[in-house]
This record gives sequence, structure tokens and C-alpha cells, in this order.
Amino acid sequence: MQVNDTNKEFRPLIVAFCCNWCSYAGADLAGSSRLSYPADVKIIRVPCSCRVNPMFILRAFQRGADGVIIAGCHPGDCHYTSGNYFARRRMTLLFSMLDYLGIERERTRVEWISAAEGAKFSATMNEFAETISRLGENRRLEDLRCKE
Amino acid sequence: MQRINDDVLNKCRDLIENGTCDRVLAWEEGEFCYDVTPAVFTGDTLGKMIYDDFCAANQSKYLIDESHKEGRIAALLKPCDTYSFNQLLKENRIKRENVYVLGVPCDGKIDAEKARGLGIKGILGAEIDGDTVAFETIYGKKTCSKKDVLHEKCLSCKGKKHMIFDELTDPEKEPETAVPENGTSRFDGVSKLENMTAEERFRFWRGELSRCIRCNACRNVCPACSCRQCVFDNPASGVSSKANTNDFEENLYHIIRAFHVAGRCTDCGECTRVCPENIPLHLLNRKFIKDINELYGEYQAGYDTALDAPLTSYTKQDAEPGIVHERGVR
Amino acid sequence: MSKMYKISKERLDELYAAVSAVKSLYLPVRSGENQSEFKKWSDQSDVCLDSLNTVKSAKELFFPQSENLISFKVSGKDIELVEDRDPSEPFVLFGVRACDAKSFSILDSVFLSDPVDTFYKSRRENGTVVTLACRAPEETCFCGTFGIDASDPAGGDVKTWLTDTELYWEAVSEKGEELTKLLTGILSEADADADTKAVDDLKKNTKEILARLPLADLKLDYFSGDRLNEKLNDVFYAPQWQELYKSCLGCGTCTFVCPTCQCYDIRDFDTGHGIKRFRCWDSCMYSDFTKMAHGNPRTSQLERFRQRFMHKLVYYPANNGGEYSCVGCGRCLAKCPVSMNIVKVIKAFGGEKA
Amino acid sequence: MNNDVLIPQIGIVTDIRTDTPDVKTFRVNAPKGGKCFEHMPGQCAMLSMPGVGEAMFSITSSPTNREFMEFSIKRCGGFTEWLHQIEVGQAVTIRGPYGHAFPVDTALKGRDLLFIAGGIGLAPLRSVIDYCLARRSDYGKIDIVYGSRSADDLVDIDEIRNVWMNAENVDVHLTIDRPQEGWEGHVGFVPAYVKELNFDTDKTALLCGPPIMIKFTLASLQEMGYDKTQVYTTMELRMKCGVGKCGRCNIGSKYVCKDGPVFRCDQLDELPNEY
Repeated sequence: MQVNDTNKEFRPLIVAFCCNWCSYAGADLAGSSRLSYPADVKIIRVPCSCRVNPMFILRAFQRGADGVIIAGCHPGDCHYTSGNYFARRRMTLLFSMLDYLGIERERTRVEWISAAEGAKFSATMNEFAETISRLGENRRLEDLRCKE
Repeated sequence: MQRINDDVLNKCRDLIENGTCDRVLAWEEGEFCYDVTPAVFTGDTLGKMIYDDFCAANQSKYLIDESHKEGRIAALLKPCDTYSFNQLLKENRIKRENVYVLGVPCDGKIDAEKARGLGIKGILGAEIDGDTVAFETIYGKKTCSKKDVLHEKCLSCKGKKHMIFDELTDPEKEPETAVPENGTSRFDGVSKLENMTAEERFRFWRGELSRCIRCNACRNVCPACSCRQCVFDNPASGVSSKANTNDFEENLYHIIRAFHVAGRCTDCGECTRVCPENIPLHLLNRKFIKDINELYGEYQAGYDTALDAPLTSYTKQDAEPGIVHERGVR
Repeated sequence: MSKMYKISKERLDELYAAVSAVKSLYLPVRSGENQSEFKKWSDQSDVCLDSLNTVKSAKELFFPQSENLISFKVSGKDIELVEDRDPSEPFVLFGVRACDAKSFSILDSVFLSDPVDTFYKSRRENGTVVTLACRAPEETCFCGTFGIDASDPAGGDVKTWLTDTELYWEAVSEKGEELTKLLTGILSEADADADTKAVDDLKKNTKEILARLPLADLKLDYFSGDRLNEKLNDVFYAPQWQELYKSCLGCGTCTFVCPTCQCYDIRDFDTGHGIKRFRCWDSCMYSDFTKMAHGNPRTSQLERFRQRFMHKLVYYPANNGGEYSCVGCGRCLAKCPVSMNIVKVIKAFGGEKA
Repeated sequence: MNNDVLIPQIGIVTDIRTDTPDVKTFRVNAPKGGKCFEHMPGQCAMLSMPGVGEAMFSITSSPTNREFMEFSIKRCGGFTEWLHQIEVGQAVTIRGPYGHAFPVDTALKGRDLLFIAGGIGLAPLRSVIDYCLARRSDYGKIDIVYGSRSADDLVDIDEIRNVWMNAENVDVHLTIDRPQEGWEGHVGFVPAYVKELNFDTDKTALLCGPPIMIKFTLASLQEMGYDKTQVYTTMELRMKCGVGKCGRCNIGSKYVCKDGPVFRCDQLDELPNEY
């Protein structure tokens, strides 16, 4: 793991793919409950966690994300019955592959956050942002053309 | 040198003469011993048909088109090809009734590039005698051990048993079960990488993938890559399929391609065989296969068309993605 | 004839270092198992002068696989052009075989004809080409078919020959003389008798091997220059294509390893804060090569396969005084996933001496 | 600065005219006014919007127009889709001119001319027609046959009615494919109409339209006694560089962008039939 001590100013860009039915509502709840989470977390609402295609995740990294998190309904609670079960397998394999290619494993994460878990949403995002800050800028899966 | 077994040739002739088939998918000889080309033969051209230790190509992908033509085609399929054939059947890409699968035995196929790597250059012909290959070259006769010049896919052969066939040309030789040639060593390459540090793995893959010239040979030869239009050929997708622009695009292409065939890849090894840059692409596919085996139970694509594929099924007890983080920090 | 110089094989690293001190030096460097590519030299480089063909040809140094043309900033209705050309600096391209050296003149007639491609031209002007004669041609070589002498490569600025002990060096152009001058402390003058004999022996030996290569008899009579235009349609509609194309996978391997393939695409990449316009190699074997908004004139692989060989053996020669757009390097023979290549095409049209 | 032929300049769209439901005519000026470059009738220009697309279009306006260039463009793909939704003032990039023009100052001079266009195929011919009208005394009788799917699809009908129909020694023959309320002119396909009109054969024909229309009209002309050397047409293939290098529009030993797009029909016979 690379620890970025030299650049204290570094603010990670985090992309969070949130399931419309649970996690996005969880984010809403976090907001309305005045629970804070870093402004550097950019939320992209998806109809279900299984809508997240591996291409989305890689594209996020290409466009400057330093960490990508996918948040969906708890297993068993999927609005579409089983979407998150499929997502779970896909993301497990994809993350394992990224790890295999030497890309820091901490940069990707899946969390199950329900509509009632505003506090969990806030805590997860804070903790993830913290991890990514420690890790520093995404170098191994960056596209230099996209850097300004 | 005779380049086809009489039994195989006669069997094909019979199939055409008795009306079972009207053509045969096999190989045609080239300029030297190794540059054989997949080709379709009719009754008139059967004399040019060959099948020997240089016929390495996986023929099953050609059957997508061939099986949708009129008539019935006999296809010479090696044991490993039958996995891909089965997988394509499962995906409804091949019209089964239009193909007569003629299972041919395989003793491992020879890779001329590996011979060149051993310093055997200017290859004109070869005589194979058991485990020894005697190459006739511009610079004289050179011999080597057959296993030193086998294709990567043959070194990790899944077994000599055909998964599907209408007839075998050599039923005596057919084993009861598929026994991997080299035990479990198929995943040794993956394990070796897994045991490296992330930094080492990153450097390894950059070294390999940076050679990619975006020729798309791996995709076009892959029996699992049978999409009518590939995402990498869609200009609206914003990826430049043929442009070797930078590291990211190389990573993206290979990760997405391997992911897209995960659970469907039979590990036929064609991607590695055709790569002009000798990138060990099988190490990507085998990583997925190994993970699937470890996390969701042993699964071999193309083994049984009735089984649920690992990425289109699930159990409630599946491992969480966090397992990737928990597997020991390397 | 210009003066011949030499340097002992053991001291080649000194030569590389001396060249590198003045200009970037590109030469065949090990890349992956048993293969080589033209790469920039550093003292860490695993140079392999004994490799015959690099995977990609030397054309990449003049016509890179991908290069930036210009960038744009778009705001509202306005567009601003932003200079974004990859800079070209003086360089030396060392270890170019006769076939690749010949390919430069074929590329020249495309890129340097009016209107000149300035991207290519500046690299051509900046590049000094040091050729290396072949000693051990392979079965896939057929440069002789195109009148290329692998033992005495033309088309470079310096010719070199590598024996078991020495590298012999002879400048054949002004640029070559300039480079030689920079290396006076490194190169020593060759002996008029003994060294000339060593080079002559090497040439003679190579010629003997070339004469007995399996493809030495490959002839292009069917595609001979003067009758090409009238025969163009005969070749185009010939029944041979119906069979030849069938195994083709439609990948771009042959195109991308070919030293003379020069088709390109121009594409835009949206970086999120601007548009980068770049050009990249393209392949007529790809299904989208001729695709337009309202249709595609070449919808089958037969048509695309035919285009590639028609271009090399008929169209290009018809426009260039009978010169073919192939140099017989044999890369496509070694690399095609299904071993379908230009030699098989030539032979299907009766291209062998009776 | 980067002055390669592949590097475009900026053009500003200063006027947009809706001609038909799927054809708009765009006026393009250099940012400081005037034209981006000079051209001859039949030549093309590469228009582009960075990040959207780049495509080759024939220049519709005549070079005798000193103020601006015009392009009549049919909506039929990604980039043209974009063009059809822009507003006046939009910048585009433009490079050219490319290809060979119609031989207006040589082979066509002093001749009676027969222009035959179908649909958007009028775009390249309009440049020639306006050029000839501007130098009326250089050419003989001018006949224009123009057909389209319906009366609503006739491009820039105002200019046709107000200028061409009133010009000296010019006959305009309009036709539409199917009968339509309010249309009192001829109904029928262009190839048949050309035969019906039975022009004398001492003319030079300039033909442009969809490939199928070109094919049948050429046959009609030949039946009437025209030789292929009397007929010019203009071709379209996918183009990228515009200067005969990128290989995309290669057909036979010709490059459409450089050796065309204007061909005499007998020259087309030498090319393999790939268009």
C-alpha cells in the first residue's frame, strides 16, 4: 500500500454508485439527518447495484476518480429480488481482477446500505474517503490525457 | 510426409459419400510445416485436407457461421475444441443439427514460435517421433523435446476426452474421463502472480500489456467473443478499439474483455496462441476461472451445457466482495 | 564508395552510448519472450541484433501507431485550436533490416507526395537510418521477390554488417557521414583488405542462403506492372478470393505488423476538459473501416480481405510505376493467427516459377 | 504553428436555412468574415465538430459567391444529427478544399449542359449551376432535371423558382416520386422523366443523386444515345484525410477524395464496382 504523506493537500475524488431504492435513499436520509460526508464523494444514482457495469468503474477511474464505491440494498432486500446477488458476484470477481493487476485493492468497495441507514452511509463514506486519502492519487489506473 | 491419418480421411470421405455431410471443416497445408490454415473441404477437395500436430486452431468459432449455412458440415474437433463447441451451443450460437462433430484425438500441438525461441530458425519441415521433434531447417536438422515446443494451451491440457461428439475417429484412444495432463498445474501461473506484491504484479502486467498493439486478434479468435458488435467497435462508447493510445486503454480493453468472457471462457488458450506480442492473456482468463472455482465451486465452461453459469447464478451465502481485501495483504 | 569503419562486437555498448549522448537511439530491444521491438536505448536495454524481425516494423518511428494532431477547447458555441503536436527530435534508428529500409521509400511515396504529411516528414528528416545486413534469413523471408538485397541493404544513411566479432560501418549519405563524424573516437578505420573480405564473405554467404530459401522462387508475374490497370478488374473479380478470405478472422495483426500498411484513422478523444484529435493506424480488415452514416460499401470479410491484397499487389503498383506495397519481410507469415498471408494469395494467382 | 493539411481552421455558421424536413443549408464564414478558402464547383470540404464527428460535404455554393460558403446537408447520422440542432453563431472546424472539380473551365465550356439531380444530390450540382449562371455567356443551353420524393423534399425551391426558372436560356424540369395534393408538375422517377424529356444528345450531362438513381439515369441516357464520356457524376465514400493517404476511400487505384469525387462515367468503368 502506498501512503501519501508528501501531499497533505490531496483531496480524493470518490465516485459512489448508489442503488436508487436503498443506498440513494440512505444518502438522502444522511443529508436530512444532518450527518456529514465528504463533498468529494460524487453520487451516481443507478436503478440497482447490478446496473453497474465493470466499464462504469474503470471509466470512473479514467476520468479522475481515486476510489469507487458501489452501494446497494442488503442481500435479500433487492427491489428487483436478486439484482444485488448478481452484483455481488460480479464485483467480487472484478475487484479480484483489479487486485491481480496490481491496482490497490482499497480503491474499490461494495457496501450494502438500506434506506434507513443514513448513519451507515455517512460513516461508510467518511471512512472510505479517509482510506483513499491515505492511499493517495490513483496512479495505476489513470488516463494521463484526462489530467488537466 | 503424410499429414493426415488415413482413418480420419476415409471417415470424412464416407460422411460425404453417404450423404451425412456435404463438407468438412479441417485444415489446409501451407508453405512450411506449421502454417496450416483452417479450411472447408468438399468431396472434390478432400485430398488437400490435413490434420496433424501443427493444427492448433480452435475451429469451433467458424461453426457459428458454417452451421447457419445450408447443408451439414462435419467438423474435426479436438478435445479442447469440444468445450468451446458446447459453450457455443449453450449460448445458442451454433445450429447443432447442421454440424456433425467428428472427434479427433490430439497429442498436443506444436508452436513454431516456441521452436524459434529455442534457436531453431528457418523451419521447413518436421518429423515427430514420440516425444522428439526433428525439425528440418534452412540451417540443418535440429531436434528438441516435443514438450518444449508445445503451445501453452497444450501444456495445461484439460484432458483428452471429447465433451461432445457424433463420432470419434479413434474410439480406442478416448479416455473414460478428462484427466488434466499436468494435474493442477493449470493455475500455477496465476498462483505465482497472486503471491507477488501488488507493486510486482502491477509491474508485471504493465510489462506485458504495454506490448499490446490493439490488433484485436485475441477478441476475433475467441469463441466466447461472439457478439455481433463489440463494445470496443462502437465509436459512441468513447474507447478507441484500434488505437494504441495509452496504458489506461490497454488495461481497460483487457480487463473488460476478460470479464466479459468470465464464466464462459473454456480456457481454450486461443488468445495466447494468436497474440502477435506473446502476451500471456490466458493468465487473465485463468484468474477468473480460479476465483470462480474457489469462491463458487468448481466450474468448467463447456463441460456440461445444463449447468448454471457462475455469473448468471448466485447463492445467498456467496462471499462478500470484501473477501478480496481480506485475502492476506501482499 | 565511402570509407568503411569498424568496431568490435564487445564494444557495441560504447557505440550505443556515444550515439545516445547526441541523439535518441532506437534499436531492436528484447520485448517479451523471444521477441524484439524498436525501443529507445538505455544502458539497461537488452539489445538483440540477432533478431531478424521486430514484431512491429520500423515504420513506427516515422508513422507512430497513435499520435496527437491538435486539441480543441470548446466553450459554448466557440472552438479554440490548441497546439498539441507530439514533438519530433533528431534520432538514430539502428539495426534496420533491408526489408524495413525499403518500406520507408514506399511510405515516402504516400506521405511525402503532395500535399506533404508534415508529421511524417519531420520525423523522416530527423531520423538517421542505420541498416543492418542479414546473416541468417528465415523461411518466411521473400524480400528477393521485390528486388531487395538483404545482404547489402539500400535505403538507409549508414550500412552495417555484423560478423561474429566486428560491426562494419559504412556511411552512404550525408546524414550518415555526419553521424560517422560524431563517432570518430569510437569507430576505427577498417582494413582495406582483410575487413573488406570479411564483409564480402558475409554478403556472399547471405546471398547463398537467400538463393535457397523456400520462397526464393516466388514470382509476381501475374501482377506485373505494365498490364496492371487493364487487369485490375480481372484480379478483382477473380474466383480465388471466394476461397482465400474464408479463414480470415478480420483482426488487424497483418496490418499492424506490416511495414508498408499505412492506412490511418483520425479520432477525437474527449478528455473531459477538451478534445484531443489524434490519428492512429487503421486496418482495412476491420469491419468499420469504410462504414458511413448511411451504409457500408464493404459489408463482407471477402471484400475487406481482397482490398488489402489488391492494394498491395495491384492498386499501389498501378499508381507507383509497378512497385509493390510489400517488402517480403515475412511478418504476416509468422504472425497471422490462421496463417493466411500474402504469399498464399500470390500463389493462388499462380505466383511461382514454372 | 501546426500547418499540416489535417489541421482544420475555424468556421462560423452565420445562417441556417431549413430547406426540407431533413435538409438544412448552413452558411459558413471565416471568424473575421469572408470565406475560409476558395474552391471550384464540385469540390468538398471536411466539416467537423470536435468530439462529435468529422465528415466530408460537397460545397453547395458557387465560387462566384465572394462572401460565404454554403453546405446543404441531409440529416442521416451522428454528426449531421448534431448539425441539424445547432444555432447560428456556432463554430465548426473546416478544412479543404478537396478533390477534383467539375471541368467548368475546360470540357464544359461552350457546351449545352444537362443537370440531373435527385434529392440531396442537387447539393454539388447547385455549385456548378450557379457558377454557370454567373458566367452565362460561357455556356450554351442549360437544362435542369430535379426530382425528389415529394414536393416538400425539393431543396431550396425558392432559388429554383425565382432565379433558375427566370434565367436566360434555362429550362427547369421538376418531378416528384408520387402524386401529391397541390403539386401540378410532373410525377415520376427521374430516370423515366429524363427519357420522357428526350433531350438531344449534343449535351454534356452532370448527374448526382442516390446510387440507384445514378445507375438507372445513366442507363436512360445511354439508351437515348449518350456516350459515357458525355456524363459526369460525383461519388461518395467514407473519407478521413481528404488527401489520398488514409486509404479509406480507396477504390481501385483511385482515391475518391483526391482523384474524385467528380468522375466522368467512362472512368468509373475502370474501377471495381464497390460503391
